[in-house]
Amino acid sequence: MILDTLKKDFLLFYRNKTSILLPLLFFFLIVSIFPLVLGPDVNLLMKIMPGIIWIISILTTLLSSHNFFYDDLDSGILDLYLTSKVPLSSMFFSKIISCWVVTFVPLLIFLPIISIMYSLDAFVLMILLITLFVGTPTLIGIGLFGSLLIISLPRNNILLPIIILPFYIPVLVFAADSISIASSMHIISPQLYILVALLVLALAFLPYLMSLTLKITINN
Amino acid sequence: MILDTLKKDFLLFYRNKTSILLPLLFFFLIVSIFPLVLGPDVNLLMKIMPGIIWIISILTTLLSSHNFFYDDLDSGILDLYLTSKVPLSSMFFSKIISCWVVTFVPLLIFLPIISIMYSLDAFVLMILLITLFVGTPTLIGIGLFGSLLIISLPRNNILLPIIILPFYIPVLVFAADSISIASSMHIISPQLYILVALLVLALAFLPYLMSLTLKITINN
Amino acid sequence: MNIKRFGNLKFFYNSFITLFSYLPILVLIGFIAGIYWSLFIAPIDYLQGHSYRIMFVHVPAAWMSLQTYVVMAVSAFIVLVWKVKIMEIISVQCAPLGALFTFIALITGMIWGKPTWGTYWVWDARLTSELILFFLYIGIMVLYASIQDKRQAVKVTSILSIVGLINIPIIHFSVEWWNTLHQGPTVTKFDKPSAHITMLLPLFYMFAMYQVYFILTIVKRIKLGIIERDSQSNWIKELSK
Amino acid sequence: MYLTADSITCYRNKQKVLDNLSFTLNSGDFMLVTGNNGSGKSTLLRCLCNLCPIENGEIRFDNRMKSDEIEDEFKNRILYLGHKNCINDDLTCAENLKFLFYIDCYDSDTSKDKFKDFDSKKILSALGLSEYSNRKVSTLSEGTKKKLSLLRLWAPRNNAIESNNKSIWLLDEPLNSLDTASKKIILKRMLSHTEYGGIIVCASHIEFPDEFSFLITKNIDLSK
Amino acid sequence: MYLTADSITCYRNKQKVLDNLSFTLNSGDFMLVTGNNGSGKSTLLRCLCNLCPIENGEIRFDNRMKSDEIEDEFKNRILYLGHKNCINDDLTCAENLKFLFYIDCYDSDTSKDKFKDFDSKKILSALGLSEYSNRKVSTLSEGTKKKLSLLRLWAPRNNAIESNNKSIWLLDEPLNSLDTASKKIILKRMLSHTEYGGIIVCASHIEFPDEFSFLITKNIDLSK
Ligand code: HEM
Ligand SMILES: Nc1ncnc2c1ncn2[C@@H]1O[C@H](COP(=O)(O)OP(=O)(O)OP(=O)(O)O)[C@@H](O)[C@H]1O
Ligand SMILES: Nc1ncnc2c1ncn2[C@@H]1O[C@H](COP(=O)(O)OP(=O)(O)OP(=O)(O)O)[C@@H](O)[C@H]1O
Ligand SMILES: [Mg+2]
Ligand SMILES: [Mg+2]
Repeated sequence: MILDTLKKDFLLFYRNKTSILLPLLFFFLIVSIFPLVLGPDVNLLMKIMPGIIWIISILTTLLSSHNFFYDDLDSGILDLYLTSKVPLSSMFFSKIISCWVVTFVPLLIFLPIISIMYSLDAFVLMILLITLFVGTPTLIGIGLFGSLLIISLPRNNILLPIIILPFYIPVLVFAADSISIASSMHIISPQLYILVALLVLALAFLPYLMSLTLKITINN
Repeated sequence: MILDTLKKDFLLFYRNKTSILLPLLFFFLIVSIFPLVLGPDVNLLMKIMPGIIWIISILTTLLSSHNFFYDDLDSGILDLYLTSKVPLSSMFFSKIISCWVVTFVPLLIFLPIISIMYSLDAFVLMILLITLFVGTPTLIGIGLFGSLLIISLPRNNILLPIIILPFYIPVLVFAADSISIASSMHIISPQLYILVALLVLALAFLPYLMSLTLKITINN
Repeated sequence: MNIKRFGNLKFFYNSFITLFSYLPILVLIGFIAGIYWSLFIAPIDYLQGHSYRIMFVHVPAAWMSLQTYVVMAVSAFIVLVWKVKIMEIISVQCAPLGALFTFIALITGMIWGKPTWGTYWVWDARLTSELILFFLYIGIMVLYASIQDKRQAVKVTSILSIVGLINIPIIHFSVEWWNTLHQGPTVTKFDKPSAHITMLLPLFYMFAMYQVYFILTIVKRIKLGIIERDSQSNWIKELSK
Repeated sequence: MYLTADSITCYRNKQKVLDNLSFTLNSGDFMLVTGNNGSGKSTLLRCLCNLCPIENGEIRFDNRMKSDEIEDEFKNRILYLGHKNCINDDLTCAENLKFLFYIDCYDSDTSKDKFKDFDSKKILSALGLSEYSNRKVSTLSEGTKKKLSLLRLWAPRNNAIESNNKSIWLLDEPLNSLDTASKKIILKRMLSHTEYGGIIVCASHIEFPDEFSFLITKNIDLSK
Repeated sequence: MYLTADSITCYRNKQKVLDNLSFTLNSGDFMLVTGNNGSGKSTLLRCLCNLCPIENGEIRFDNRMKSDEIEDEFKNRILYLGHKNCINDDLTCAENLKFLFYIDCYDSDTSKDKFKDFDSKKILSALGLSEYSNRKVSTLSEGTKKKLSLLRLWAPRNNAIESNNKSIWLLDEPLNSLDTASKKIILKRMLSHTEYGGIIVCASHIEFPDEFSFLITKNIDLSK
């Protein structure tokens, strides 16, 4: 089941080959905007860079998840899911995965290259990568969950962020913590494990919650 | 003409009263995320706050403009505009205005309150407000222009930012400059006038370019 | 107007293409000569030693990166206003070339930056804005690539590139506006160039070579463009048989 | 007043859809466009209101060739109702109607007065939608939405009956998902429009009830 | 096998739409649901495949009341085609078909094999869409899209003809914007479905051609 849905989603994303590089470009652009605004002071940039990268990840998540289900709703595919026997939870699980892969995997691969421009310390970079790798799926999960919650409301681009940003805080805090600890005393902090725990929780329960939400919101 | 379209757009935005406060909330949330990520160091925050606020404004613009015309396209209203005698330029002009008012005016009003939390210097705050007031309409204009450029393409949330972010740079650069100059030597810098010039240019030509784009993209 | 369009295409094809067909070899030779000149003949810089020699690659590339954009925007304007077919092809083909030049400028600049500034990259205005220019080119290319109907794609990208013209002066004057790490106008101050003539000559020679390369590739692309666009018009058919 | 299509040819993604098609419509004419799915009915309508570029051939209006000068006049004359029914799901019926009428009746000089004098209640009641006046469109049934969009035929300046603007109607399957009663009303409306000298080009898969079949004065079949 | 609706009542935003409605459908029955716009046809269909909650009354299936235990069996039995035609504009016809069939034929255990054995070419040709196989849906005509969505009636496990799953069809205005030829094909398909003992509940505003009118065994009119 999961694999099949994945296949279809990827098909959609990669219909035009360029779209694989888009998240990267986007990331690059935003990253290069910060120095323009905050001034070229390298130490400052180096200091706040990991944080910035995390903020950008959140932004990316918001952008790619906030109208994720609208097409499926308008074309009646959500109804289709409800009337068919496909296990909704695993369907949503695969949606989370596909959305994550498409949005973040290219980024995680190329991040080391970008970080050269900010002369990041290798260890910090590693920790940053780990936190991103563990944290971003949670972000995507929450994002999609939120976009499903508000799907029956009048379209409003700002509503979703407001609903889900509070849920991003924990992930952010722990990620930021483990990074700052890493950069200060070069150790892998317990916060990292909490991030992993959050991830497990998200992937375990969010799909089920989403299937519930779907049943509730569509039945009217 | 302009006024009437404005009326309809506002009607749409304010159909659910809450939406007036949403951009504000959104702004508050993001602003309060930064300290979490960058650490509570007040001086640092004070230093980068104006820049951050500008970044957030860009973020907000992206969110609120990136699927601005999709509904009109799907419901055939864009066709309607093309076949009717309404002057397209002024129509788009009013769209830019309405989108800006809804997104940024509440923010500009409440910004002073927020800035207390970051103990911003009064003069800097004033300059910041001015730059925002002059700069954000340009951002919105470019955003809507971009979202019209890609309207005939398969929906893709990251494409728009990639195309239009480079055009945000001038605005950003000059805004950031005039702020930093203001904070360093407490004078109103010439960059501010350049911002004004950009605004005039945008409001003068973008609506026309948009009408051109519409004709090109829909005629197929 | 249909007739006129393919008419001037045909004229263009017959005259220019044949004229340009033998140039590539010359250009190659020219570049080699230029490299030799700048590496071995040109005098050593008393400040930067040999590392400055990368200037002969960097500066022209940087100039071209800006010039190409201007060319693209202008031809785009002509496309929208006078609907000249040839210009469509030019405005489309400028983007990848410009991206290439920008890329060269970036890379060589970074290499040059290591000895002079001690780091590959600093976030000063010019460097950043050049980076942005790179993204600008990419964005235009992406947009063109992702629109299926190419006739429409040309027009749309034209509009975009015209709007983008606003960035060019910013990149150019960034060094004057913000006194940055990056070199100010050393060459382009024609009243009293602050670089020695023996360095300027090879520089301008390389610049000329870049120009020739630019024109040449454009023309080649136009040739291909004409063939694939008007492939159904009968004079091409005659040509092909 | 008459509309001429002179051997128009139209391509859609590289396929020839309309192959030099010619016809002339005089005032009072009702042309029914038939043909199986994908034969080019909607394309024809879109060409006529130049939403779709024609490769060659031309569309004349009182024998003046379409050109930028008289484009505005074209827009004055032509009312296009496509497959999509230009209504916004988040607005109420009355609001949608107000917006639609505003756009249709817009005229650089006289817009105001022309636009003021209509009461949405009366118009809505024309298709029995008055009860829905303040309902959000998203909560309407399929056919009700269609009806709402069809109310544009009642806009003050959209018909030969009250004014001589928009006297050329291009209707793309107007009867879809309407119940029998509403179908009748729409057909009546068309009838009186043509009686007042309007022109109608209508694409439809639904054959008209016999009492209205006399409406059809011309019929072109696009099926290949 | 039979389906019973026992005095079901359904509210939609506080209005009573279905007022205790009762009927029984045995295998082979074809129930035509008529009624003017907004009378509750679509609502009825959505209630039957519980996309829409019923206030009181109950829907029984072989006299077993609907409950969570046998919900999966319900889903096994019922095929719902609503107003919206579940296709994605950015995919090609073949891809959409593959997806639709995958969903329809999904079965926790036997999905794979069941799903493997169909060739999209053959299915597409059933409604003459084979030429469109690799066209993006966004470039199709209105009716062609509708046809594509109707191809679900040909899915291997969606009909009484090849299997006894999905033997209850709920069709909401299936004939809309189809040309005459396609209408016939669809009606034929329905006919054979009922002949093999399937049940069809069909809401429609288009009266069937006479040679098919015998199809209709039951008819309920919801108009008030
Ligand atoms: C990645 C790093 C660099 C980038 C992106 C870059 C970009 C540029 C650009 C865009 C120009 C053209 C300016 C114009 O014509 O308006 C330029 C010119 C120039 N660059 Fe760089 N540059 C970089 C590094 C360097 C370095 C390290 C040096 C030497 C210290 C250098 C020396 C020059 C000189 C001498 C010019 C000619 C100035 C003039 O007369 O216009 N650049 N560079
Ligand atoms: N999503 C919805 N939310 C609230 N009310 C709705 C919704 N959809 C329909 N209704 C209301 O339910 C009633 C019946 O709607 P329904 O769609 O069943 O009518 P219908 O018979 O299908 O009409 P049509 O022939 O136009 O399809 C209508 O009064 C409508 O206003
Ligand atoms: N947006 C589009 N882009 C490209 N091709 C299109 C587009 N819309 C339609 N076509 C093609 O043009 C042809 C005619 O389409 P058109 O919509 O005019 O048919 P139609 O007669 O309206 O069919 P229907 O009765 O289903 O509405 C079809 O082959 C279709 O594939
Ligand atoms: Mg059609
Ligand atoms: Mg219905």
